[in-house]
Amino acid sequence: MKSKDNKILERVTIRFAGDSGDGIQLSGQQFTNTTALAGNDLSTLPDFPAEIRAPAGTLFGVSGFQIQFSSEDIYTPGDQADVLIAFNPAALKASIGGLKHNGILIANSDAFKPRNLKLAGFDHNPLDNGDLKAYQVFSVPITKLTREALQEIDLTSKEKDHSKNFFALGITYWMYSRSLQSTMQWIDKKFQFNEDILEANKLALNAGYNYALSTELFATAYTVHEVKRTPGKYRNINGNEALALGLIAGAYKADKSLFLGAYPITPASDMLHILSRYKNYGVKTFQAEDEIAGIGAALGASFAGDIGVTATSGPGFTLKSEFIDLAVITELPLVVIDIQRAGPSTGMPTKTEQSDLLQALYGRHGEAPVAIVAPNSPADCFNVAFGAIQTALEFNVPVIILSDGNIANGSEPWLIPNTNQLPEIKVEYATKPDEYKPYKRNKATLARQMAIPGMKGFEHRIGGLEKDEKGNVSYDAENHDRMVELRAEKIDRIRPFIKEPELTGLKKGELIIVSWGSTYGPIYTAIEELENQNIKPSWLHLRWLNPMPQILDKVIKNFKKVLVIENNKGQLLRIIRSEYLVDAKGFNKVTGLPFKSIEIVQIVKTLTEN
Amino acid sequence: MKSKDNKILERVTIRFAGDSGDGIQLSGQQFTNTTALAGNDLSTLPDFPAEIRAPAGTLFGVSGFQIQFSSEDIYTPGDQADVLIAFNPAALKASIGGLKHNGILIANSDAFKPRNLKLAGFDHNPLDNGDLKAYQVFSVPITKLTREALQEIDLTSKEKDHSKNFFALGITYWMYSRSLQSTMQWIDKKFQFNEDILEANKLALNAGYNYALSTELFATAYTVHEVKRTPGKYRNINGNEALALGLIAGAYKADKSLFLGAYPITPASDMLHILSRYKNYGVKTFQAEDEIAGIGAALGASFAGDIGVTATSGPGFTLKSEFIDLAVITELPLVVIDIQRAGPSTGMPTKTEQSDLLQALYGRHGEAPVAIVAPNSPADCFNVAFGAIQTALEFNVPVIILSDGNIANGSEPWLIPNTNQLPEIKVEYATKPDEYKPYKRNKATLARQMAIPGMKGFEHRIGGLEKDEKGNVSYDAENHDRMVELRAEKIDRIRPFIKEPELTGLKKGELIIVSWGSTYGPIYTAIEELENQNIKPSWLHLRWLNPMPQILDKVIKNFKKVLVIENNKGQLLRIIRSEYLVDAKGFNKVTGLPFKSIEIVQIVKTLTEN
Amino acid sequence: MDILTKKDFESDQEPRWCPGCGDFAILAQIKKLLPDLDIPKENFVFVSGIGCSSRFPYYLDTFGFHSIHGRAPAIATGIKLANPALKVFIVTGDGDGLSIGGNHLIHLCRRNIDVTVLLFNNKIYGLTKGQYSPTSEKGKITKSTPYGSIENPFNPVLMALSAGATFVARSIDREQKHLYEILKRAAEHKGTSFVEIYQNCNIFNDGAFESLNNPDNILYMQHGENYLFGSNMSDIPELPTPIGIFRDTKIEVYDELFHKQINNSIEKKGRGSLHELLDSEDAWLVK
Amino acid sequence: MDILTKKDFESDQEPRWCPGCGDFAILAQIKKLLPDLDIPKENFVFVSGIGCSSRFPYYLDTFGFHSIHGRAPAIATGIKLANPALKVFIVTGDGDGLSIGGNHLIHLCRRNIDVTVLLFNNKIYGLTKGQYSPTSEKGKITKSTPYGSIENPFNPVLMALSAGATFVARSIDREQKHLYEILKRAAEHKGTSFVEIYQNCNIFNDGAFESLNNPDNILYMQHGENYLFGSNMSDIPELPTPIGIFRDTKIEVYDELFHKQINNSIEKKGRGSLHELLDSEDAWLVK
Ligand SMILES: Cc1ncc(C[n+]2csc(CCOP(=O)(O)OP(=O)(O)O)c2C)c(N)n1
Ligand SMILES: Cc1ncc(C[n+]2csc(CCOP(=O)(O)OP(=O)(O)O)c2C)c(N)n1
Ligand code: SF4
Ligand code: SF4
Ligand SMILES: [Mg+2]
Ligand SMILES: [Mg+2]
Repeated sequence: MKSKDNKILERVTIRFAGDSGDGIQLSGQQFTNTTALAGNDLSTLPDFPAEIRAPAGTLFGVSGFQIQFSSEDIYTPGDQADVLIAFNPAALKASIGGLKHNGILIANSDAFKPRNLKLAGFDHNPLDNGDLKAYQVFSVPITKLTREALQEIDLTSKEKDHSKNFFALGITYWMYSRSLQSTMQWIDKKFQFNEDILEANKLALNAGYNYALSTELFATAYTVHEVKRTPGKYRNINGNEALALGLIAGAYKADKSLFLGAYPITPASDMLHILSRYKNYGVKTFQAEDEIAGIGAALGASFAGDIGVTATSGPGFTLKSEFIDLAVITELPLVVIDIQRAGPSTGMPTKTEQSDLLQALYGRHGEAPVAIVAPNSPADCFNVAFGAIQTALEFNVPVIILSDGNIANGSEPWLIPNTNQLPEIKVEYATKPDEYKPYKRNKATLARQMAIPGMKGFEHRIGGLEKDEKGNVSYDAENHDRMVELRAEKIDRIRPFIKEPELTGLKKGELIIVSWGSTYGPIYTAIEELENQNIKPSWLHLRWLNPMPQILDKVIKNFKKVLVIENNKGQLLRIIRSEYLVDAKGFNKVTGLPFKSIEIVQIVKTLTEN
Repeated sequence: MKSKDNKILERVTIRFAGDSGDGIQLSGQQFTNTTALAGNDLSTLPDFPAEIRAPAGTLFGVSGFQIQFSSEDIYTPGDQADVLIAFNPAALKASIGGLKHNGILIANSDAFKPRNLKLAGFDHNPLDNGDLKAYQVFSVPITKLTREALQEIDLTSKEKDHSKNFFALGITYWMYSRSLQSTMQWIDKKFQFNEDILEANKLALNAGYNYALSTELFATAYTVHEVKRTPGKYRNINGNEALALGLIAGAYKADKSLFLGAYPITPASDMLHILSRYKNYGVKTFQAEDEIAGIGAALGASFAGDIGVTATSGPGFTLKSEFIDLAVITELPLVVIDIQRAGPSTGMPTKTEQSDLLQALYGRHGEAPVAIVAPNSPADCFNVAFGAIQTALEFNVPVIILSDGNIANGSEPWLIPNTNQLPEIKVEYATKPDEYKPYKRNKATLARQMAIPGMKGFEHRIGGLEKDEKGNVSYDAENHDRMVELRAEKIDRIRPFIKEPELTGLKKGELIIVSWGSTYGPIYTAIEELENQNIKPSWLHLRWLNPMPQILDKVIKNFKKVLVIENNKGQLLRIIRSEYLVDAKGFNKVTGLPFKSIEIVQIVKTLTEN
Repeated sequence: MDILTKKDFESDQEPRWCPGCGDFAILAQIKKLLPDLDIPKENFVFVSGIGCSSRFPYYLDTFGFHSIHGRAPAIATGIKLANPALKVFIVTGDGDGLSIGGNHLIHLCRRNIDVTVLLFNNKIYGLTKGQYSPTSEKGKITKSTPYGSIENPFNPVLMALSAGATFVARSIDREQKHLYEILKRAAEHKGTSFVEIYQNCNIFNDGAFESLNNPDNILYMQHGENYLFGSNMSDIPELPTPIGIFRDTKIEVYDELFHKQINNSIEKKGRGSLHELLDSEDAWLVK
Repeated sequence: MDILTKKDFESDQEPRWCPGCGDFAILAQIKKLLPDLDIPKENFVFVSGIGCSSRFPYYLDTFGFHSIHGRAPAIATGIKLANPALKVFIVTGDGDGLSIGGNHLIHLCRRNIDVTVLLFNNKIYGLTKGQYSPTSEKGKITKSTPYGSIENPFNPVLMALSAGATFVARSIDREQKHLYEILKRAAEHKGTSFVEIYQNCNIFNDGAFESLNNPDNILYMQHGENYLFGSNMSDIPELPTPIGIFRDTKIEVYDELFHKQINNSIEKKGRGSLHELLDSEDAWLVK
């Protein structure tokens, strides 16, 4: 490397943006892996276009990938980008609003042709006139340079153009003083059966790197130092992967087979894809004819001794309600995963939202309480899934996991847990056939006595009609009232078994923020920023939404103001107001996008100023 | 009639109870009609057994019918019966708890045979020993007497036994100084094609009457005078009938065809049965393959210019959620009727409950507000259904009607409205093809501009993906947030158009009761009783649950205590607490049975005493 | 294994069907059949939906799941995939299995999951007190069709055949011997076995199968033969109604293939350990 | 009536399918067909579910309803019963129509409601990026079946025939003339007409119908003839795939019977008035 300036930075956000066909997600993934290996903390957010393949060059077709990396702990993929790599005019148009003032724009100038400009709605070339004065613009003829670098390779021009994302990646690797090694290895493996493409991609990566190095395009390269971390082995993981691993680990520790019954739906389909690859872990996956059959099969599997799981998103979650009701009354263990997306109805399937909370709580006929838990980041999904399995099996209840599109596709480094430190999950079965009563309960947990088909002498019937303790159908008035109460109390009994959330800040004061799920990152970051400005709101981020943690009850009345921050129109807000009778206010946004931490900084400042 | 004592009573409650095969519902219906013609106010509650035909003589098979009638206005079928007619031991066992101290028990002594006694769980004959001391017991060999009365008729004994309900009815007609005429006419018509049975039933009715008259079994006959009423034409009507008529009348006034898409389910099936008979009113009924197809067809019909309605109960309501979501985002008029029953899951299908309120409010993914309205009595269903059609069509929203088993099957006299006084319902269509934008809104109601297939020049597409004003698919962040807000505001805009509920009692005070739906009758009665005791809580009974009435906001904070009475575990309660931040308490019961007014009297007294 | 008798399969619940209902006759044959199948009692599971017929599991002392309307095939699939050693029966009605549950049923047949389906066809909705069903004849007057139904009925046997069930048969509630034989063959079949049982609902559709009291109106198919029918088989009113076995073939069974994939994978890669599960090629060490 | 051209049916939305997708070819034929049907433009309604194929209505300037997954037949039924003058098309996929929506589809066919169903069969879930569908071949490796699918596919034509559709046909996206002819016959049919269209998904299942590039592998059935097939028709891999019309019969149409009952009732009883509606024989007068 030429000895140019090399500046140390604490944190950087880069955004790759281009057509769905431009290999954006792949570039992002490679940059992420390399960054992880370099020891930075990081957080990513892929941003898929609405449609599978919108017409090339249109705004609908823009695919994005944003990563923030840092030598400090970070919790979001960044509010605004320091660097934007735009592969075409539409990508520029869609993403420029997210680039910092004076940020670096690297544009593939070859793609700024009249047709593309028109498709993106430009009436002139923004690279050519003063439109982009606010940024440091680097027009790079990436297509041309890539083709030149691949002159010797026996591929068509069109095929060669597929390597241009590696050229761009090479530039970024130089900028941030990255090693090419990990991506080179990945290319070696991925394309082992196609030598030409393998070579092409490697050449392009090198060419991009050398181009940046030799042209002195950029005055400086940057270094982001390693973050200080708990020692251990780390891997980068996204939310759906972490959920899958948590489920498998939970089933493993319970000595149960994991059974997934599911029907594909964005952004939950990956749960099915991932789990179907773990057959040698005894994981069973069943792609059902619809969401109803998916959860039905999962419930049947639970009845027969597996731990049944189903995974879906909004519309599919709605369809599963009748079966969740059945799981409530039959008191069978079941895990229902809802990866929330923007609704109502089909809504905006690739966009994130937190608007299924009230549905999870109340979306069933009759009084049908269930346990509900929500992860706060991609890596957190592991623990949440593990805990859901544990709770479902120890209490014989359905547990709903509320993740969302933001968490599902976002990724971050994860400290791989020590497998010995994961708790064993104790599943109790009835032991005395003569005394067996299906609805006799454990005194502590109120879990009913389980016996599964194949257990001699324990033959019994369960079902959706109200039952008495012996498991017989009962229309008795008092019995029904009692069973309704027992089912509710069982959820309350979970409370002592779960970890209370930690309160950030003081137990008393002007303002407390209450939140849940994927807003964790932006709020965490905002609170750091506010602290710099000497504003110190307290903050409670909930993991379990049902039962609610005890601490809320204790602290919430100690604050003058309660602010509930959610990507919906005030759902947890309603619960908080109703439970604690505090005049909580909501900070809400349903734009299909996560909060920016700056938005939270601002609202808190407004609220604390007067 | 012999000139015996004839005592005047203000109100009487009679309960008929027997095997499903004993013709209990028929006797009850006849007693009701005769009572209505006699000019009493009345309220009835049929109480069906759990199963279609449980084994004869068992407790599961007991069918009941209770009627209260009075010379004053009444609002419930009575807490406790003055008279119980028990056709067999199981009926006695199941119903005796509901007979007043010193009440009259008329038992068919012929049915108190060892086998029946055992089936009912008696180890001795309760008519023979002192068990029933607390009551005035009349053992009547009804079977034997009926057979004797029918000696001349050419029927088998088994067939003759089918007439014994008419014998019993005859006894009650004598007791309450009733005319036999209306039932005689009914028999003439009903059995016109079966002379023997016709004769048998008439003979039995007469025989019962004469038996009571001549045996001097009862010391007194009673008279309940006519109630003073608004002049007009009255008919007796149950909740499902009144809903059906309200829907037809609404469609009529909107100049629309009524389209019902439904799938049978207890206790909503009658909606389909009733409406399918009104074909000459242009009513369309479609029995779908399931609840989803039922609502889907209704929504399709609304899109094409009919007014679509679907009717169901708990499990079916849950299944319709995804389509209600679609109706919310496409902003089409639709009426969804949920006749609530005891849940969760299949629960106790023939029993009543009010536990689907939160599901109606929140049981959908995404932010998907709908209008919700609940009738408070059988006759009230007419206005509620009419109003639901009106609201659905004037705002282009789905409206949910929450009735319940209690209202659906209960009946009361109804003042037939003057058809001219029913309002016209104005349905607006777009008029200018060139300017047509499907999501352009009416300034007052925010209703979107409608155009239906067949309207030339208005071709357009709607669907479940988020749309912009022009009706094109939009993933725009701000557009989504705005559309979510508009859909919510549209529901708020309904508020000025609906009648505010009337406050009973003072605007300020110690205690206010808040309630909705079928608890109206028992609470009304309790308040009357409390007034006698000089206790005067205020009371607000809600008709619209979404939007909530303005008056609540104004008065609810003026009371020290707020009591929310519901047949669930506190659903409206949560809303009240969350909306108004008052420490409301719930009085709740989920036993499958309506409240008794005495229960309400007691809780109010407890709350007001200290 | 214990020697089982009919009595072993009697539950302590008295059947709650109307006196005279055809369901009793079917229950009697099943109670007779189960001990003859050489299967441990605890390995039987009866799954049902909702309807008069779906109350069936309560009256047998086996494991049972009385589920929700139309969804028994989904539950049964999960049960069978969780534990392939179980002998799983689905009991369903013409409404439960062909109206709301039609899709689950045809997908079950298509997959050839090893369960036995008993469809009690009384051509009516019994439990909800008498609406027409997808097997009711056109013109039928019921509570929901006061002017007569205008729908063409499904032929359940044809649907099961088209969907791919590998054993398909039909019998009649009161033909006790025939019913027993068919049920036995169905229960012993590997793969989805489907039996349509004509069942009299003497309350809401009495006499629906009266014409079959006349043996001339029945065509008894010989067991073991595979009859070939056109797509209109048995819908032709002039011809006798075929009773017996329509198909009896053996192809790969879903649940076996399902577990074979798992076992193959374990054989090839070794049973996964928790440690391997969590580790990753791309992991890095922080010291 | 105005004379319509292809252009009249072009909406202002650019189709958002992958370049090369078979859906374009089908859209082209439909745009060509509509003006040829002699139906006023405002009387066309296209209803769809969810899937790549189900985006179809957005690209036609007719009334359209892009609904929810699998439920288009229910909506279409309501539309047709509300206004029988409308010409209703359902556009669905192999997942939308045969997986989640299978039940609605067979009940539509059974009732013989007068709508035209176009099932775009690409043997894959396109929109959710490549899982196997109920028409995917056994052994298929997809995102959700990394070890190969273990399910037997449905034959959509056979299902439609068994369910009772009165017009059943099959064509191929790129066989433009054949497709046009079939679509025309289907659209002109009274009653449920069902057309399976083999459609190439060049992204997730490219070449699924490649073998049909060789004309030897296709059996063109002559229009108008009614071929009789056994229940395994076209599933026999050695035989050529039949293309064309499998059934074309006329029986009473549901929506006509539906309105006939209403009209008969009005004729017989007179159109009901509001006054009669609310009144009752059992009413009494209070003065
Ligand atoms: C989701 C749902 N929809 C509707 C019902 C009401 N329901 C119960 S059984 C039944 C039909 C029963 O018919 P069938 O399956 O033929 O059984 P049968 O009673 O005739 O044996 C219906 C519609 C229900 N319980 N759940
Ligand atoms: C209730 C529901 N479940 C699942 C989905 C996700 N989903 C959308 S389209 C689709 C399948 C599409 O396959 P197909 O019908 O064959 O259409 P194609 O995309 O292949 O044209 C699925 C599973 C959804 N939108 N809604
Ligand atoms: S209603 Fe019919 S099917 Fe149901 S139990 Fe009675 S006779 Fe049997
Ligand atoms: S994914 Fe397949 S079916 Fe969907 S648009 Fe692309 S090519 Fe067509
Ligand atoms: Mg039936
Ligand atoms: Mg497809």
